[in-house]
Amino acid sequence: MSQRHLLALFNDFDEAVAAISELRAANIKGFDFDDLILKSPIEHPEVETVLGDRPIKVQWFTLAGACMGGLLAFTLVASAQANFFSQIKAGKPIVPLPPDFVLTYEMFILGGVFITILGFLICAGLPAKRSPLYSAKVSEDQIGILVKGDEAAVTAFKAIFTKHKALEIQEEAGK
Amino acid sequence: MGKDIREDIAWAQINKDVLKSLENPKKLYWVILLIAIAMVGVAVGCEIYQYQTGMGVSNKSNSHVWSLYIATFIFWIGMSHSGTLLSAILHLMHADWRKPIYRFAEAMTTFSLMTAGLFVLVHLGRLWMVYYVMPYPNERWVWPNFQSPLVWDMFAIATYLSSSVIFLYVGMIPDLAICRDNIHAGWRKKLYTVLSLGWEGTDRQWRNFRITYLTIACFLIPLAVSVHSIVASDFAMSNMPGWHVTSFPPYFVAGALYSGCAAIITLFVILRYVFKFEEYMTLPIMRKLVRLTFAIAMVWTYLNLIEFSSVWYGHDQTAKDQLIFKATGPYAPYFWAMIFFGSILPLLLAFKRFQTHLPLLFVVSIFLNVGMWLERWMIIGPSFAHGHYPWTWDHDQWPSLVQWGIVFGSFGWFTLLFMVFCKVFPSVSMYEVKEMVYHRTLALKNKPAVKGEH
Amino acid sequence: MIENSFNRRDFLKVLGWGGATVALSGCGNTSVEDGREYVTSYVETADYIIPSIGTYFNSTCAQCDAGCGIMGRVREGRVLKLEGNPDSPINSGKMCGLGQAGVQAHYNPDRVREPLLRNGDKGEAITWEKALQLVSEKVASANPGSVAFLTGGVSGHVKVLLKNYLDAIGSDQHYVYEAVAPSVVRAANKKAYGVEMPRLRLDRAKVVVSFGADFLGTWVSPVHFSRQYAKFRKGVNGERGVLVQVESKMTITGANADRWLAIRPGTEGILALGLVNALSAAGLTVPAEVAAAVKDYTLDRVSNDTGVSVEHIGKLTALLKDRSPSLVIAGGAAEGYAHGSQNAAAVALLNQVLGNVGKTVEAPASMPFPQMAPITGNRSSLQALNDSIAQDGVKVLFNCGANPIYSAPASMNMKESLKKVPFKVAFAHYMDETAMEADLVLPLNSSMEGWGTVVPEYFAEGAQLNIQQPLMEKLHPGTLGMGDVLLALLKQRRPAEYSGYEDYYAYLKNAMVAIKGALGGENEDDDVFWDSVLSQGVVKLTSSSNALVSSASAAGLQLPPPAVEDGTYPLRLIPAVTPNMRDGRHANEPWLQESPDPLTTIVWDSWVEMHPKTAAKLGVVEGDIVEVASKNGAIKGQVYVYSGIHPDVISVPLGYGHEAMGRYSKGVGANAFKILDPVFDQQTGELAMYETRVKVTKAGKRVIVVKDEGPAGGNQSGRRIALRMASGKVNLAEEV
Amino acid sequence: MSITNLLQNWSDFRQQHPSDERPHQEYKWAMSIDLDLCTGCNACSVACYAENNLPAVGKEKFSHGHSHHWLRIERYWHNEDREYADQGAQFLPMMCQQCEAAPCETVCPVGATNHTADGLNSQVYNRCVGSRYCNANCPYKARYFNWYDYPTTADVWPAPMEQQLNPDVTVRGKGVMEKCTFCVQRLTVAKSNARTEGRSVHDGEVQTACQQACPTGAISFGNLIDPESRVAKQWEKQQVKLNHDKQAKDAVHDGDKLRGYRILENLRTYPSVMYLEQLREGAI
Amino acid sequence: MYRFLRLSVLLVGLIAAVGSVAVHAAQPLTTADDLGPVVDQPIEFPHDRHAGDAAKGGMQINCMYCHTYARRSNVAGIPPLQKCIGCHRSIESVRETPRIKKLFEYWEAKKPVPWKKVHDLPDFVRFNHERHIQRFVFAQEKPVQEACGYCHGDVKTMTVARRQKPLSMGWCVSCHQKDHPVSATSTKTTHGPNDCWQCHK
Repeated sequence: MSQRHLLALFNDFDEAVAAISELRAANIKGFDFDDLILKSPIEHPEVETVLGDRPIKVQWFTLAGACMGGLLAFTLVASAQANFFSQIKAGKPIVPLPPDFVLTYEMFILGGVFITILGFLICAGLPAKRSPLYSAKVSEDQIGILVKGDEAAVTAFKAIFTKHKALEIQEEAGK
Repeated sequence: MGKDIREDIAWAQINKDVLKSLENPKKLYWVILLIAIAMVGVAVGCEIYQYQTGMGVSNKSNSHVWSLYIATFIFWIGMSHSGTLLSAILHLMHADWRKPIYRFAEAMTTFSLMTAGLFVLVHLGRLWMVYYVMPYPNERWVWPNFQSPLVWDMFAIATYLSSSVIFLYVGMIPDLAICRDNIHAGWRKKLYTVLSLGWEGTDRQWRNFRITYLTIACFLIPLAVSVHSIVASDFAMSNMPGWHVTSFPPYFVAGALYSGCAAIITLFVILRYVFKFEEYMTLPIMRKLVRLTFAIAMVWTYLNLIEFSSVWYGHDQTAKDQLIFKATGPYAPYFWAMIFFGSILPLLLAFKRFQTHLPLLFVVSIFLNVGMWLERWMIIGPSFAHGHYPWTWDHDQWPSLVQWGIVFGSFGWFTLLFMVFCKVFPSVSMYEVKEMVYHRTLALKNKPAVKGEH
Repeated sequence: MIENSFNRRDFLKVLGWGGATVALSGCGNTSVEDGREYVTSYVETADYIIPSIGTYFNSTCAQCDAGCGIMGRVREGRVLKLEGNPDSPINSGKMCGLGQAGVQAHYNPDRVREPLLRNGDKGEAITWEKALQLVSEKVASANPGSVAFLTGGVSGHVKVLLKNYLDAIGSDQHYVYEAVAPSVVRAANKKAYGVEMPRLRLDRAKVVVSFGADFLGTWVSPVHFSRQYAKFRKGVNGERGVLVQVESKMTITGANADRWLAIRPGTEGILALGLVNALSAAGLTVPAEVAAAVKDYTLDRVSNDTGVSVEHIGKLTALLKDRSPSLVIAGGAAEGYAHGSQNAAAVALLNQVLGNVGKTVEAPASMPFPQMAPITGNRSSLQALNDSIAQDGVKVLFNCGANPIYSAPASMNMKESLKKVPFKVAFAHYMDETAMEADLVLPLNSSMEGWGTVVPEYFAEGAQLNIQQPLMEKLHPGTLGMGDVLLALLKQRRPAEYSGYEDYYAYLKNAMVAIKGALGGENEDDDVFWDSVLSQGVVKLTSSSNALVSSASAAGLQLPPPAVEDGTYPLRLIPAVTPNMRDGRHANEPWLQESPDPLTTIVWDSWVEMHPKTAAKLGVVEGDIVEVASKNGAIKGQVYVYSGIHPDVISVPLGYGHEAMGRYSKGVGANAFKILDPVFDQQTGELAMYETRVKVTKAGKRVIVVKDEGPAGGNQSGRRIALRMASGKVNLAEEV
Repeated sequence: MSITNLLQNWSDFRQQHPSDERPHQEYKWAMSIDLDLCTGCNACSVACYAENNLPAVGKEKFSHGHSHHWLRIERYWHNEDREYADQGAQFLPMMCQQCEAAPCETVCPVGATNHTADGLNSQVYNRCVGSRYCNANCPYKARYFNWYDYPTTADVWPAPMEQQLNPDVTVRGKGVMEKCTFCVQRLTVAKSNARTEGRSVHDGEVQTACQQACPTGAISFGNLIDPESRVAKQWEKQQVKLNHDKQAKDAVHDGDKLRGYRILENLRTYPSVMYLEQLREGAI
Repeated sequence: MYRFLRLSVLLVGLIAAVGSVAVHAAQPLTTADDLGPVVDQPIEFPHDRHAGDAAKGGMQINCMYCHTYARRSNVAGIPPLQKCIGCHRSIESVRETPRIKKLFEYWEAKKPVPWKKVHDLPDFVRFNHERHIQRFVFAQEKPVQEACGYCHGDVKTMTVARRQKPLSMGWCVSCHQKDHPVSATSTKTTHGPNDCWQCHK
């Protein structure tokens, strides 16, 4: 059964939220609430209350990256210092801890930052192809709600969107 | 007192205003760009000459092995710190006034780091062997010396540069999407399309974006502090009198923030004028910035005094001799100029009427940076001239034109990068200004009665 | 050590020297570079020549007349470095910087490489055959008596050949000139002790008082005296020797003295006699005649005349009386005056009074082969040449090892004088000022390429004969040894006697083998003897020595009162002989130019040294360019101010200011020889070097003096770097 | 470089130096210089030029502080405002002090300078990138930088002068730091010869160029480990301990009978060169 | 939806793979017959003829018979022309071959043969043949050709020698790192020196 996308644009954020709550409550057949995507020009953390629990996992990447970076740095640096050419320098030990900790620290951060970014790209699904329906307005000042549902659900969507003063409703062409 | 950003400004207007700065440049832009290129040309010429002839043409000596290159290196590293400060710390503290100005501050961070990095290369006697410093498995089976503060520097700066580029870029993704949506042809379109990674402002993207941005900001603050304290360790770890001082790392960090803030003021004035950003880079923001600068100036002055007095009061006669030499010897004019520009001149910033006087601030901020540059030179020059070993003192060693040429050119290089950035990327964060406006509107809605000055 | 089967002279025939791979790019980013360089490849070789291992050959240093034994390190056919020959009694394996720089004389890029014949202003390269032919013609066409040789100090077999050549042509005109030589002291010593230069035993003395003899730096045999100085300082039973230096301008010896006494110039003799008087008053037995002669030299008068404080004279008297034996030496600063002979005689008298003769002043060994003994040079000989030229007595002049146009005072007008000689031949190493004027320039081998024997001017122990042998193949095929040239010339004159010798080497070997009995090889096979001589480098000769005159006599001692100040020329000029430059003949060796002067640390330039008081009076500071003008000329130089000089005196180093010679010396500094006043020692007729009166005026802008010391000067700013303590606190006998 | 190596030899890698527990094994090259014998004649310095391929840089470059004398003679005055320098000067030969804990070593980014097993401070020219940090950190300023490419500079080694260059010592190109090596090329040869004969180097078997030239024998050089060597005896006699930064004798008030000291010892560099104080007679 | 997870994993994997290849490539232990360039020598000297196995027509001359300096000097050296002639004077059978004729031409002109270095280390490296020969040939009693061959390759099969080993620093170290017995009979082992100045001058 083919699915269709529908994008509604709102001027007012509150209306958009209301639309979402209604979509959720309406329990439309052929529409999975998780397929609803909110698009906004700025971040709206408030919307989470209506969108439900969508977990963030970036911080685990950060933790892993930082630990790995630090650990790897220390091991690599220390074992590089302890190679065959290990030479005494200025009476300091071959594997001197303060310098190694400095490097560990730096690499801890670098690992953290890099893997965080990796995590961000993975979790946010970036880089991504553009979704089937997108309006440049969304990056300007309007709120967009993108839903995906069976042909049958389209009318229900439209009704809800119109009710909440959607400025525009775009439909996927063809198919 | 100028007006602050209007809460009722149309978001579309924000887009329009900022995107205008990306439009075809005017004549003045080209003039500046050409001047910058010419400056870089001078520096490249000097460097080629130095590379082929030998480091001797920069007129350093065996007792005076470092000079302006390292001083300017620290200067640029220092300059880079305020971008991070403004952006990361104020972001964590939810100080929303940072929003219109942090983007160019971060760009400044990145570009001054890129400038600083060049000085490391310019400074090397055997530039063509620079890869020896990199830790990579090689056919010689040897590694760099991880004990050396220079290697820490390399790690720290590489980390800082990559992290701040990432920070700058991540923070720019939503704006790049705006650019992508509004520019419809040419290489820019492709560029923005690629760089915006298909950003659509979905809730999932925003959610992860928020946490990522916050995390990197958290990382950047200790990183920035560590970078400049490691640069300070280049000196503090050594046994040179006048360098071997415990207060060097914080002193360097304070100095870095100070020169960075001063540079932000300078660029603020320039951008506000050139791109007509009066609407966003407002005077109240400037006032906050100036107050911040003043505070840091005083911290710096304090640390400077601490350094001097600990040398003076301590029992290391060698360091004391050197301090006296700095203040009375051939370097005295520069030393006192540094004190004047660094500690006396910023007192002007304490006066309310000067805090929004842009022409004055422009001039003062440039002088503050001159002072801060002198500070770095005063760390290098006189120390080498008057070290541990009296026989090798060397009071007559002044940098040659080659050195000045390269230092001069570095400003051109920075300007060049910055100018190009301003035309290619939005130098005011559109989505965050929108956020700022949105939150203020919300606040107004909720508590209409309170309407303070800021 | 040398194999007979192997031709000694070919030992260095290596595949070019390029085969030895001169590494000029040692620090490139190079890895393995196959097939680009050549392997060191020999045709034949001796067992002891191993690639990459240095072989040492003994020879003799030719940088000055002291005759130190050297070992040249030879590797892959190149001589790399000179080291002292431990078997040479003169230097016992040690060397000075001047000697070390010998390799730079050898490898110098400015050496003359082929015979040059004057053609207008230019030299035209000709072959040796043609050159010798020309010489032969010129000599033949001249009146036999009008052929003259002007040389520096010569000794050994070259001297013999030279003598024979002059005999062969029937001339007696051999002039030996050295610009800086202790000729007055020699003459005075001859009078006082009966020998020109007694053997000085610093190592036995407990006190050494030197009247301006820079024996650690430049005087007679500095390396030998430095060896002795070390023993003197360590002392017998740990009693450290005390050195007192009396002079108007500090020398390096003065810089090492326990007490450096700045004396009014020219009053050295007065102080010496004053000391005699004081010693006599202190109870030392002094012959009545002497005591009577010196009784006018009271403490106050002497102090007044010399500027040395009564306290120091007293202390010095006590020291000399208490610590015996002592040694008093008269050197350049004492002899350089019109009454220089008197000064030197007064100093000798002091030695005799102190009873040092026979203890620390010993009779020198005599040379058993007087025909090889060195002829020492002086300036009056040059004067004689000048006179001879003026009387048209010189038609052909050979010049070797002397550079009078550079080093004779302007008043002698040597350049013009030499122009009168129709044919001048210069044996030259460099195109120096005198060679530039020559009609024919014959390039000589360096001392590292040629054969020779050298008799040192000052014997450290017994008499000795030094061997000079090649340390490498000739660098330039167009050069020849002095011995070879003389031999060739002699072959023209006395073919019967000399045509049997293929070259100077053959002559030398033959001559040495002929006297092997006297050289301690009477029982040896000729070749064995010869090889052992070559491998030792030094042949010790059995010799006798005569007793010295030890009785003191003040007869004929006439010391003038201190000189009166000249209003127009208020200052005295001391032309300083520095350890690096000496008389300037090695000015083209860059190591010596780059080696800082020990006292001022100045490099690559000359300077005008003065006391802070003088500087204040003249209103100048360090780096000011001043003009130093005497009646005979003026030079310019940078001022250096320090307190190692008497305020009545300024000093300019000798050896700089060459107008020719080469890239490292030409135009560096100013030539102080030029402005010396023609004042002569009354007894010997030698130039009184320290008698020049000058005035100093500011001339030009201030420059930064290029020197090694930093702005702190000799100040340590309270840091514990160079420490000093009183000698009484240390027991040297306990030290290792 | 493996983690097992790291773990197994951890205590070795954590060893501080110099320490009593782990002295040098076979050789510890050291020097002592008697300042009472040094006459400042510069023979050592010129010998060093000859041995170690040092360029004579010329006046212009010398004036810019680009001199290359690995061994320089310093001349100090002790005449505090007296009219004459009437106690003479004090000469001090200063070269790399081959510190046991050399400040230059830690700071080199590429590890071009290290402490060798023989107690020398090595400088590997080809590893050097020319950051000059080592000299910045050297309290004695005994390191010299190749500010120009001397091998190709006019009049530094014009033909045939380059033939004098010692093939045992690298000719340094531009941008490289260099310093006194204690004539390591000679030490290597001596050690190799001794090794072939199955012994260790005798005292006096190897001399540095400066020691060899010094006319007064002010410089002695040898193996500090060998108790029979002159240097070891001198150090012992003067009660100067290699691994102390404050000598016990300095605390004793009447300890001034000993004149051995090391320069700037308080910086904890543990130099390998001991100087003996200059003496001056009080009776005159 | 999480397809970019794959991309990232791929990226990480790629970096790791490249890295490990790099590390592996950095093990400079490769040897190859044609590692060094062909060096044109004035006389095409047949090492195989002189040192090769008897079975293959060689004369099995000890390397150090000609390269006599190896045991007592830094360099192995080239024999003086004298030495070549010493033997070849009495070997009439090959006297008229072009190479020997050339050899005698040099001898008669008293000119050394300009042999080129085949194993030429950079000028800042000090390699001591004596130490290696003393250790491996005299102390450990290894066959000469094996000991020399470790660095010089299988010279006895070549005519003009050609470099077969990398002679890079890491290559040197790969052997220095190993524990070698101090003598043929001893069980005590030591590794090569790791001191910079041992090899860098």
